[in-house]
Amino acid sequence: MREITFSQATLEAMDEEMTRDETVFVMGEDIARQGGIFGQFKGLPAKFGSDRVKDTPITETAIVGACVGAALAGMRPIADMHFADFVGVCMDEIFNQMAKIHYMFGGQKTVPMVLRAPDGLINQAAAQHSQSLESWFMHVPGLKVVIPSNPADAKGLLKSAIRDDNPVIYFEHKSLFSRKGPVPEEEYFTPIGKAKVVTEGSDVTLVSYSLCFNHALEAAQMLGKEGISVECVDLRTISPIDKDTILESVAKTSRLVIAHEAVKQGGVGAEISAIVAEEGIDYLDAPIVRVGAPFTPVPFAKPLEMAYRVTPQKIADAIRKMF
Amino acid sequence: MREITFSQATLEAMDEEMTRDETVFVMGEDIARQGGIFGQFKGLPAKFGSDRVKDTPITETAIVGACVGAALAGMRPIADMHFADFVGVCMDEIFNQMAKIHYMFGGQKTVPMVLRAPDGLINQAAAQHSQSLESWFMHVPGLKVVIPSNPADAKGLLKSAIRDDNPVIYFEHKSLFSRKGPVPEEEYFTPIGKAKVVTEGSDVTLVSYSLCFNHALEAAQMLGKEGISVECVDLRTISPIDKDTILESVAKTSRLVIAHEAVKQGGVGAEISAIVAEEGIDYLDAPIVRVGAPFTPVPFAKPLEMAYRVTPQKIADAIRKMF
Amino acid sequence: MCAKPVTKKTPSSIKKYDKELLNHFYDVMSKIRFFEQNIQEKFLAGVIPGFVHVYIGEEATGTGIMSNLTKKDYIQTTHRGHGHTIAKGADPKRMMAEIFGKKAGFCKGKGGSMHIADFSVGMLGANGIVGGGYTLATGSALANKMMGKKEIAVVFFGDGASNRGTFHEAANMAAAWKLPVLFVCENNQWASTTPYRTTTSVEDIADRAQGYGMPGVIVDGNDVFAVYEAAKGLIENIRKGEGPALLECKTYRIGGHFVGDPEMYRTKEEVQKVFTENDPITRFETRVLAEKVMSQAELDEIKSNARKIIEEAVDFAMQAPEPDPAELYQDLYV
Amino acid sequence: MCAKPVTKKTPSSIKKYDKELLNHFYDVMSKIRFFEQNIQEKFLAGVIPGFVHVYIGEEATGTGIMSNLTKKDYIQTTHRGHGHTIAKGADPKRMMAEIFGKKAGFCKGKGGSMHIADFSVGMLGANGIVGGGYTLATGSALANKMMGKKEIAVVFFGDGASNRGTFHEAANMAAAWKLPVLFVCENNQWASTTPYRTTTSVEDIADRAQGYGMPGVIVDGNDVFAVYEAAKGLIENIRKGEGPALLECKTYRIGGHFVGDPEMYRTKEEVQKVFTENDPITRFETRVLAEKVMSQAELDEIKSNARKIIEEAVDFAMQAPEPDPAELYQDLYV
Ligand SMILES: Cc1ncc(C[n+]2csc(CCOP(=O)(O)OP(=O)(O)O)c2C)c(N)n1
Ligand SMILES: Cc1ncc(C[n+]2csc(CCOP(=O)(O)OP(=O)(O)O)c2C)c(N)n1
Ligand SMILES: [Mg+2]
Ligand SMILES: [Mg+2]
Repeated sequence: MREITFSQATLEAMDEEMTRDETVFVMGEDIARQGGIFGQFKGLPAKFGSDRVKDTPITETAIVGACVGAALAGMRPIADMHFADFVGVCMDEIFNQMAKIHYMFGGQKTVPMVLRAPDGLINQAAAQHSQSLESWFMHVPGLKVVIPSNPADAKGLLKSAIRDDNPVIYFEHKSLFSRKGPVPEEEYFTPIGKAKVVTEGSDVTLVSYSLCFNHALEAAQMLGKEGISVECVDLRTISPIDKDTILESVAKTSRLVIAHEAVKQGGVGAEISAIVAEEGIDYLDAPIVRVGAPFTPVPFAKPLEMAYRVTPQKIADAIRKMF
Repeated sequence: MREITFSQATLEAMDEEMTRDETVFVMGEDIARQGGIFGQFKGLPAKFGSDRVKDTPITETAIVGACVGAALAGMRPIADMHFADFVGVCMDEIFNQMAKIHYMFGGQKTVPMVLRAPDGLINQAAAQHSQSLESWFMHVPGLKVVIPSNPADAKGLLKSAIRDDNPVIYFEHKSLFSRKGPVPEEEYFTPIGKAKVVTEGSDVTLVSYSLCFNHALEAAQMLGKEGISVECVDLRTISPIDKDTILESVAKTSRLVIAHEAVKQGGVGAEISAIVAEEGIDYLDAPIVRVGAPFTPVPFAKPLEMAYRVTPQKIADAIRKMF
Repeated sequence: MCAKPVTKKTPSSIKKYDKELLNHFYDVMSKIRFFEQNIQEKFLAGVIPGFVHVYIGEEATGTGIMSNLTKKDYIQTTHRGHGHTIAKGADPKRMMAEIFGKKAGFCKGKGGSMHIADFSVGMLGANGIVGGGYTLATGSALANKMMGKKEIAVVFFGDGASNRGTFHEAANMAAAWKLPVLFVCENNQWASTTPYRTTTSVEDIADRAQGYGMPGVIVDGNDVFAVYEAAKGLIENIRKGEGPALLECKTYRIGGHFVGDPEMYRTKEEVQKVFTENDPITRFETRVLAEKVMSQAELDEIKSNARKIIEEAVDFAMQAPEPDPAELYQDLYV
Repeated sequence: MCAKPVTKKTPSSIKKYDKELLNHFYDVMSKIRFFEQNIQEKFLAGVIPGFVHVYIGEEATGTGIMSNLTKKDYIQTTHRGHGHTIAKGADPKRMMAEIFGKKAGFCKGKGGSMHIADFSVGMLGANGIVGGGYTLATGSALANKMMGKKEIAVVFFGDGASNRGTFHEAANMAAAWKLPVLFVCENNQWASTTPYRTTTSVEDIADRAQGYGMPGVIVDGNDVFAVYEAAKGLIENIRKGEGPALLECKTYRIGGHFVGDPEMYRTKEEVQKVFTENDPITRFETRVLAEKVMSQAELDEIKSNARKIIEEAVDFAMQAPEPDPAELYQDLYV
């Protein structure tokens, strides 16, 4: 299969959906004139015009709020958050408006919009440009939250998100944009709400997502050589969470490790662990282990950031200790 | 011991600390002229003047941001959030500024401020005035998060929060303000970071906090009559979380239930469950059960809100099923 | 740019108004007043729960503005949104049912007073978040512009709400992109317990229009004719594609902030004075009679019809069934 | 209120300036320029990581304003904050060390370029959040007022940042409470890749001052004398307790948005023209020589001294040890 970058994969998704449906448009800061910091909007303005690929003022509140309003009036907007770290600016619009309108108004109108949010660590960008905040949004009823780990899912999930009539937050890791991977030429959709068992294994289930899932695969490879067979599950959707796939895998392996780049306390790993402790505890032969960032803001200096990062080694170490 | 309301208890804490330390002041919407919606600021303006009990514009962003700035300049501000539901408006100020400044600037300056946030269900206030959002903040390094369940802790925790040099979010349940309870006359502090075993029991550990902890006590009482001995742990602080008290209790009872008013998915219960699944799984004789709100916004109509609420009955039912 | 906001005067004569419009003004204002009075009564009797904010004394503003709109135009309203909703043409029965928490309500009882919406008449939602509507209205206007529609979006907000950052972000975006939005400030002098001048840095909120390069107009919000004319002029220009405008309606909140408010922050005399001298409904009656464009009999008939409709709405709401608990789980996702 | 913002002209003569101040202007501007040039070079050589935004071309603004402040006055700066930090008196060695991620940096290497702070000189922080500083500065000013101090707070922000809601909330609060804050807009024409007029609804951002009842002043931000005088007048009034003011400095961002920016959104000619005709340092040199208030020899000496200090700072930073990984866990709580 042809290989394209994560960034190109999202571009294809945008291009296909914007071609198909006139009501799809995208707005955000500095996305048009230069095609986005990660090249993820390159060429779209030329093809669809600056009306459908809009450079906005630096006003995240207005960007998200206006997308909600446009969705109410019949469009299917995509908002670009520039960096996921800025979601705090428009948090009210996200959880009190975008997420609640459909329910609060008794189902009168859905809010078919997508919020693209580039997150995670890149280039020592420090405390305010490196965060992984996805777990907050799994605590917000009314939202769907997806988070691909590779170009194929990036395209398939973005297409599904754009077609979904519910509001979807689409986290995309900044360090993934330039990575290549196989992406089918023909049209396809990655289903929202479905995790994927990427490599089968028998000794331990390793659930992860986003960039960190790639670390998980590396860890699994190392461990494979040491005789530990790791089943790698790519969560792909954080909410609604795919309990069944996780529970089935744990039923098979009897061990569970969850790894993510976000700080461990209060992270997505806690929810996954709690689901299994609630619905699958009898499957377990060992404690459930979570690997996440230490409980500090992201530091700037190299040695500190290296110590902070969740790496394939740290994941592998955590698993080795279980045996 | 004398009994006073939760609201009065917080008033005493404010009064004592404002008397003792000139740099303590409070600002928020509609707190001065009428003493706060829940009477929690009554009399303070008369005693300390409108300079130290400030009615602000309706600008949560500026309220929290200005408190951060005032803290940087040597004051010890208290911000009142009016309703915790509005934290989204100032979320950026909370997690990117207030929480990070001390760390990000290499320890140059702490941010000694308290954010008071009345939360929870009251009077069918519906989707945007009823939320319990505490779990988000346990995922933010640099914050402390406390959440009293009764007047004595309300006073003791608020005094501790005001004296703490770190930023503290103080959640206070709207339905607790008018509740009475014993409060010592002499000065005391409730330590931040310490959970409390309120009633000892041998069959199951029930961890809860805030209003819901009172439901937990009720549930325990019902169950006691049925021969199930419940150990009730009042968490009191959500971050830093008191692992030791929880683990010790579970070591004793071998069963764990967590109950909170917030929606279950991604709630504080997930973290507690995950801690025990990670560090105390061998103590367990049963799955860890979480009782939380269903995954929807808070509905308005009575029958819906009743169905939504976490009640003593629901907690008791969940526990009964374990035996 | 430096353009002092214009103060739009009341028309010197109201003879030019056709009967239908005069009737409509009185009908809508009367319905709002009765609606709100019934709400107050039922709330104080313990029949209505939640937080309820009434629009008594501000009827002329919503009525005057909405009389320039069709059902295809959009509005975003606030926690104090019953008046706007009635003026936009929503069925009082279903509104009342919503406020009572009944299944027949616009939101099936899920929303209540602070979250009424009726998409069928372009009322895209009340909002429990003060200042939550600006950006939504801006977005709806953007959608209309992109789709080549001529309809506009109107967002209502209070003096207190005028200080929220969302105002600034939405006003700037709307003006930079020339979107069809009318920003309507209902300056009722109070933001909950707070006199607006203690927390708002300008006397006239319309002064802020200049900072976005948009027209700012001030009008007596208790004079339905003045409001109607002021809005008409601005809306015509907005429909032509000239971009957003800001209209400040000076009015007064006769009721407490919420029903049940002890109102310890102001005197009864202050309120009574406005009610006696500046009630928008009384002013309308006095003027139409003085200029002989309506008769007392006509007024009485409209009023009693309005009363009847609202009383029927109350009966409907009282008798309507509550939602079934199982509905809790509906309407979350599609 | 309707007061067109005043445009403050450059002083007709600079003979009145004492030598010390002239030297100071040139010293600070030169240090900033050298500092930023070294940063660019080291970043492009791959020695400095992260996102770095330089202040080249805007030196006159920070220098002119900070020359009116003492170390006890507070400033809040932005992602483009090196210039302000140097002008406020912070040690270039420790700044450079921070940007290199070294333990000797002001933040022990935890912050980097976007998060420098030096509380010892009243520099209360750069900010990676555009528009994050307004409310913080307002709060610091509030604290000063409450404590009876005469010191003020100054917040710097860009043309792009001027549209953030935080501007509105802080400006209103500061004005309503008459707090000692100076809002300084550095209008450098660009917000990242976006020409400010495409997203900002007014030509002069100072126009927005009227909406808060505060004075608005426009000045040529590339003329250190004009900036100094404009700020001086406003700051004197602020210190007297007259409340906040807004100063818009018209300048130009000569460098890319960040170091390494491909700058595909503007022409090289546009930038070169400003650099040739309107470089604030060249303008200073030309004028002081023309008015004979400084000699070429004096200029050369100051410049070479500045260069030396910055080169020493680079050496210091290059050689300084990195933080120990264990420090990751320090400075979180006390
Ligand atoms: C973001 C937010 N902050 C605070 C509140 C609480 N609150 C509800 S109404 C109100 C006063 C609003 O005043 P104004 O905007 O003048 O509208 P009015 O009530 O006078 O119609 C306040 C503070 C809220 N609902 N949302
Ligand atoms: C809240 C927020 N939104 C967006 C960004 C990304 N960003 C960083 S700098 C910048 C442009 C700022 O422009 P301006 O305010 O004019 O300052 P300048 O860079 O020109 O000095 C943007 C969009 C950010 N850091 N924070
Ligand atoms: Mg008001
Ligand atoms: Mg700029």
